[in-house]
Amino acid sequence: MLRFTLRRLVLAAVVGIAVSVIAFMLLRVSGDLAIALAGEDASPADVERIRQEYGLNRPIIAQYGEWLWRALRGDLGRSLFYPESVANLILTRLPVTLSLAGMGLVIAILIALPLGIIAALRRNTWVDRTALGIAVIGQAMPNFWFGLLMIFLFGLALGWLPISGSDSFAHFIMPAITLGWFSAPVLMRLTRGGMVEVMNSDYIRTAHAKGLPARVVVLKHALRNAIVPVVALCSVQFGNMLSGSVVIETVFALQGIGYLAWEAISRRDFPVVQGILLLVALFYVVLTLLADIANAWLDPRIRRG
Amino acid sequence: MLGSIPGSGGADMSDITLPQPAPPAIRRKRGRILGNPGLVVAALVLGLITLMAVFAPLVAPHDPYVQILDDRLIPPAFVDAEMSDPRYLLGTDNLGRDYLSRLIYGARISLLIGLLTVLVSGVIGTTLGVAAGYFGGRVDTVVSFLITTRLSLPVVMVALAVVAVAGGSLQVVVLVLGLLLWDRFAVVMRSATMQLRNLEYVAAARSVGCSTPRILLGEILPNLIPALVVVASYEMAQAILLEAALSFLGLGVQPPLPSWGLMVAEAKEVMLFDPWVILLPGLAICVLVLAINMLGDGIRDATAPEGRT
Amino acid sequence: MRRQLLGAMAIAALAFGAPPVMAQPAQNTIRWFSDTEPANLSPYFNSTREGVIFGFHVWDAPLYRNLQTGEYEMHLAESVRVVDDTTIELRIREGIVAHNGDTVDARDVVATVEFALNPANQLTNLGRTRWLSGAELVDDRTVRLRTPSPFGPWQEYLTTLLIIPRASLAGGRDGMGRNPIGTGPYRVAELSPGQRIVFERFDRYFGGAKGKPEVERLIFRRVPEANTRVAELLTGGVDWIWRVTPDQARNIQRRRGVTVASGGTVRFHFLQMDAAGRTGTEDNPFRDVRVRRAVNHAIDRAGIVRNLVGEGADVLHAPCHPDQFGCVQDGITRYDYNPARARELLAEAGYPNGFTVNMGGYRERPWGEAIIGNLRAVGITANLQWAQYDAYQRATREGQLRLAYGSWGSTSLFDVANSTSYFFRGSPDDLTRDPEVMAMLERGDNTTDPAARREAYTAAIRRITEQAYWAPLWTFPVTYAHNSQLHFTPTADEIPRFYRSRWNR
Amino acid sequence: MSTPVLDVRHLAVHIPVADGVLHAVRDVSLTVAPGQTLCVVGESGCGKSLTSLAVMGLLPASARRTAERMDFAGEDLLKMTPPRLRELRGNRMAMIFQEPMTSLNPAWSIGDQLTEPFLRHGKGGRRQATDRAVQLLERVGIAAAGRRLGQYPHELSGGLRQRVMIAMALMCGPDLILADEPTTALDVTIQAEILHLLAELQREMGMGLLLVTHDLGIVARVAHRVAVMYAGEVVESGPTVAVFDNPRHPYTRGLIDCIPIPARSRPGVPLGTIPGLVPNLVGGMEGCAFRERCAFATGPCARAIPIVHGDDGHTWRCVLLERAPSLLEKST
Repeated sequence: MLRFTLRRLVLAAVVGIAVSVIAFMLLRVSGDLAIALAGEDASPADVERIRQEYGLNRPIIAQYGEWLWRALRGDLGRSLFYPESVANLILTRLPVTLSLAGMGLVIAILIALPLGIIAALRRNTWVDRTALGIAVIGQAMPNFWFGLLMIFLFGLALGWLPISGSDSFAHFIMPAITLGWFSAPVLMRLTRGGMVEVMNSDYIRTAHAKGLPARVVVLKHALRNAIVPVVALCSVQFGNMLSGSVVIETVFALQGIGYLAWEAISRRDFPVVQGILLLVALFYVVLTLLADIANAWLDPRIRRG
Repeated sequence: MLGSIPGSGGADMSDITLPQPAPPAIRRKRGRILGNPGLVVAALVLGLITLMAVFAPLVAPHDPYVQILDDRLIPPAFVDAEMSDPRYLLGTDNLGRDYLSRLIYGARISLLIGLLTVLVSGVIGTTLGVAAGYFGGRVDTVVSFLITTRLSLPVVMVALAVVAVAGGSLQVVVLVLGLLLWDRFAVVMRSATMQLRNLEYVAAARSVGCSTPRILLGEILPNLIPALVVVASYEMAQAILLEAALSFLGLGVQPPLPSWGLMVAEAKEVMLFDPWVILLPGLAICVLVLAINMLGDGIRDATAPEGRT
Repeated sequence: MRRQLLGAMAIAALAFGAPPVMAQPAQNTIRWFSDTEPANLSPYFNSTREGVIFGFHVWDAPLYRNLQTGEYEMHLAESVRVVDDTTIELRIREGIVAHNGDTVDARDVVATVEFALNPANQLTNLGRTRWLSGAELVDDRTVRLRTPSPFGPWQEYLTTLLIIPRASLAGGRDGMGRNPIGTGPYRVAELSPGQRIVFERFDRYFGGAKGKPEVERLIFRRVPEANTRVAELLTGGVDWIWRVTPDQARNIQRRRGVTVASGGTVRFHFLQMDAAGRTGTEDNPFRDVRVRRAVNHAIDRAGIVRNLVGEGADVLHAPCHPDQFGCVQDGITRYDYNPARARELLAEAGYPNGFTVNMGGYRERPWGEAIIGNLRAVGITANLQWAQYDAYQRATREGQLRLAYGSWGSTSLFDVANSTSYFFRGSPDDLTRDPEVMAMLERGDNTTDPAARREAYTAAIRRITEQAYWAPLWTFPVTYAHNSQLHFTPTADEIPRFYRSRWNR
Repeated sequence: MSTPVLDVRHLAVHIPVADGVLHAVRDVSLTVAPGQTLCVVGESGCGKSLTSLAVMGLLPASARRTAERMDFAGEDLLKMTPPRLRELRGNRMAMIFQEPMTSLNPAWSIGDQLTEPFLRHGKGGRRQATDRAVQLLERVGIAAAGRRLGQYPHELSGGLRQRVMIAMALMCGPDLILADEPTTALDVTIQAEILHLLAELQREMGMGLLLVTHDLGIVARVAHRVAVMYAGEVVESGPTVAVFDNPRHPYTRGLIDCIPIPARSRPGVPLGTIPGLVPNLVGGMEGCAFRERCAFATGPCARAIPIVHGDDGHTWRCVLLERAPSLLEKST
């Protein structure tokens, strides 16, 4: 197990470097950071002076080298716009995105698992098709469009839920539903497929032969086996939700990593963008590692293998 | 099914032979396709949208680009009969352009983006996947590294960065999405190729001395088509949704080109008080993406029920 | 009245079902939302419009421009004396106290100017001090400001020179960003970036030209999505929002308890055409004055203003904002909306069936599309190249854009020196580079005698409009929407004065 | 005679398939007396497994079950409510399946799966359940039973797993055990052990045992009574001795010819074989299904065949008047 994890960490490091190079080049090739810093209505003379003072006219390789050298020593540098270090900036914004992604995942599971199980038990009936329909609609809707409609309906027309901001739990309900419903179909299909396969297996027939109530047969015996791949997928979905929250956070005015990334990209705050991309890459590697570990732990054949 | 029983010795068999209906395999497969309503409906909807897109000039009542500023935001009849205008069946957008025509022309852009993106990502993903699956070894590790790097780059963020750089245009959006959505192709093709490679008939072809390209094209690729089509349908849906998200953030296709994603973004301004403007393109995207997904599901069930991706 | 299906439901629900919007919050507080938030609150390290507003509320400048009369009144400074062409002496008022209790006097003025001029501090907003070359302390209450050359609009610039207390300057960029300290009517009580910023009334404020604020607390929060802001207003989640689109304004107006008002800004929109040939001289249609005049005739500015830009906007005829000093309106060449004339001119210029050109743009995209629609009607096919502000600006400055749909706020300065001169005195943003115009504008900028300045600017503007170097479009209004019980008067410089607002009792 | 543990009359099972309705079980009647072993024997595909599943009510969802009577210890299984049936299963009647490798849940430990029926049917607390499990594991011949409880199915061999299945079936001391080819998947050496174990336990606990198998050797050694099934029907049944010594149905006679009986079959002489294949049971079926492979088939075989009752419950379904001659004797 150790060798396996070690290899993954090396891979992660190399991936992190690759990601940072791509991001760095992308942003520098893009618009002009000096102009972005000077802002609208600033004169060319001002822009040139800022370019000088921020050392933006040095060759890209030198600037990347400097960033990388400091990053390796754990210093992700400072935001060019915010009066804070990148690390601090990300840490203050992370809880919002984590809770959004977390609640999104919970909602995805709450939609996907029951629907998946019911669809599997009532295979190829109208129940199966409607369940699949409900889930697939989630994936077909543009999430910002769905978010705006929800604001319109629940926020404005009915006034049940707060519309923007991230102060209380209620603020996360609509964004989480928008985010969660999008990942529900993938989870649902996997659950359904898994359950269909497991329900036909011999040990389920044995469970019935033991006179166990249907609830126990389905939830204890069947689901316990069908859930293994779903757990692995959940961690990958959690990763997607982290990076996919850009649009949701813009619509619901949540001050999370997603919105920070969008803001940093649009004004070329490259240290922040670098920091976030590294964070997402790190999350991805950690989450896939978690998925493997979960797989091993959940499936005794691998755990004791 | 069992063949008919051969005449055995002893008593005369004329009146004792047993009925032996044995339907050919083809009829059974077509049954599975027709039997699946989802697939049929999806194919119909997709066909309709494609026809609408191809014959847009004939079908659309007005020129989607002509704007009459005084005819702004006229609601369609089903929303507000009084204020509606018979010339504009689905009303007009915030620049006074006929909304139905823009939806029809918009189909073109969305389908185009979907198809071209899938073409680009399909080619990249399949070549990498098949190469990794077939050759294995170092090629496989390199491709796996590429996949992991791609997967750790968040799609939306990278799309934003690139499009913010190169400015949103159809070519840029397609290229960006194409370069970002190839990972699932690679993963699926890699595992499918690996399975195929170990099958006897591939080994047989190699032993007969076929050249590697002939094996790849002749033996492996044809068998990958079903899985390829299924992945293609998901990624096409994904591309259309991503284009809409990019347009929402102001970086998608450039106006006045009518893409559904852009129309949703433009309708955002007036959403609170003219909600129908944002509903129509949003629904259009929903229907198209739903049809594509269901088509993908249908094909997967019909061709390789066990090959669930 | 328009009764849309869903729209109706929403409005009906609001009128009856939703919580009453108009309950005025108990404590004397104004909650206001906007779409952007300055990353660093210090006025020298951000150049967002919201940053300018915070600047007025947390800091003070030597002079203050009286919005009604346009006169420059004494504020931080007690008296101002022009020593010679390049020296201005300020006498700082007694008893100015900073939010942290320190006394503020001439020493802080010198410290601020020296901090701003020192490259090591990496300022990003240089507009406030660019016109200065240094500052000398005469005594604790007197300071002499040096300018590199005689500077016409010095009074206007003195209203933007915000003075930072010495202790705060010591904290540098990050110190000032994390813990902003000023002398202004409000002090920053809570600063959690991304969440909210809370300002509290500063009781020991000296008042001066701004007067004593009535409202105790201001709560600012960034909400990027326009609809979300309007929705919050209609459900009582916020007391004041701005940049409401004309369509939203028309609908909000019908709601009880909400007041919609539009105010002017110093911002205006325009089309810049590459008359100088920076994008190449052959087959560049804009080198021909007839083509430029055709473009001016092609655009239905009145129609776009009426339908899209909205109330509070006026059609623009000169390359400057009418409220700015020197922006003459009589004797200039005006172009009416006349597509037929436009096609004639194009034919005369050798483009009977028009031409294709890329048009750059970075804000107010629907209005850009409307312009493209108008141009298409006369045969000019303009492909919109939408980009972020910095990518757009780099393209214009590197001479890649032949047609640019631009916007200019002249940093809220009411002087042509910061608009017409900025675009026509040969800077990288000048796509005209007409030597005659450049000479006239230079003369206008470098004399302190108002009459001479006005005469020079008039000549320059007349030539620019006659040569149709630009297609001036419209002024840029800003529409406010706020709780009716809040007494708020819009201003002409896109800077809301909350210290002048109060809740009606 | 005391009431039989299991009394089935004219059971039929139909399963709709792509090309029509498969009449897998057409007419099966059998009884299991307490403390007795009934062996159901026949080629694969004759419906013997489906019969046992029908009794337990574990038929696949699409299958339809009809019977004139199906009683378990006097209680009618046909009209029984699902909750009542669930109370019986694993408690009063238990089943052992053919495939030990897949019949145990890979995700739960042996101990957990063993104690489950015991606790479910309220036989006692967790303490007693574990003790009972250890005691039964030792009884079925598994060494260090205590340690086994913590292990997982994938850590045991096929033979061991089948022993666990047997122990699991016995947890609640059932009145009837249905064993569906319990040894088919095991290698020969372990088969005999498992069967002797089943026979001993059956005698010791006085249970009824319905043993489904296709191995006549087993039937001879273990069964008190035997029922021979062919193409969904019981073609002959009765006391083992009577059926083996005096087979009245040509199919039974053919099966017996296939067994190398130490005393009777001479080395070098080929054992008997039955030509042809089992008929396709989709769609209707008239008369004796074996007629196409029966050396003695005549006209009447095509029409309905009455059941002939011999002495001591020995019945068969054939028109032949006297004892069917052995093909072996005929050919030499």
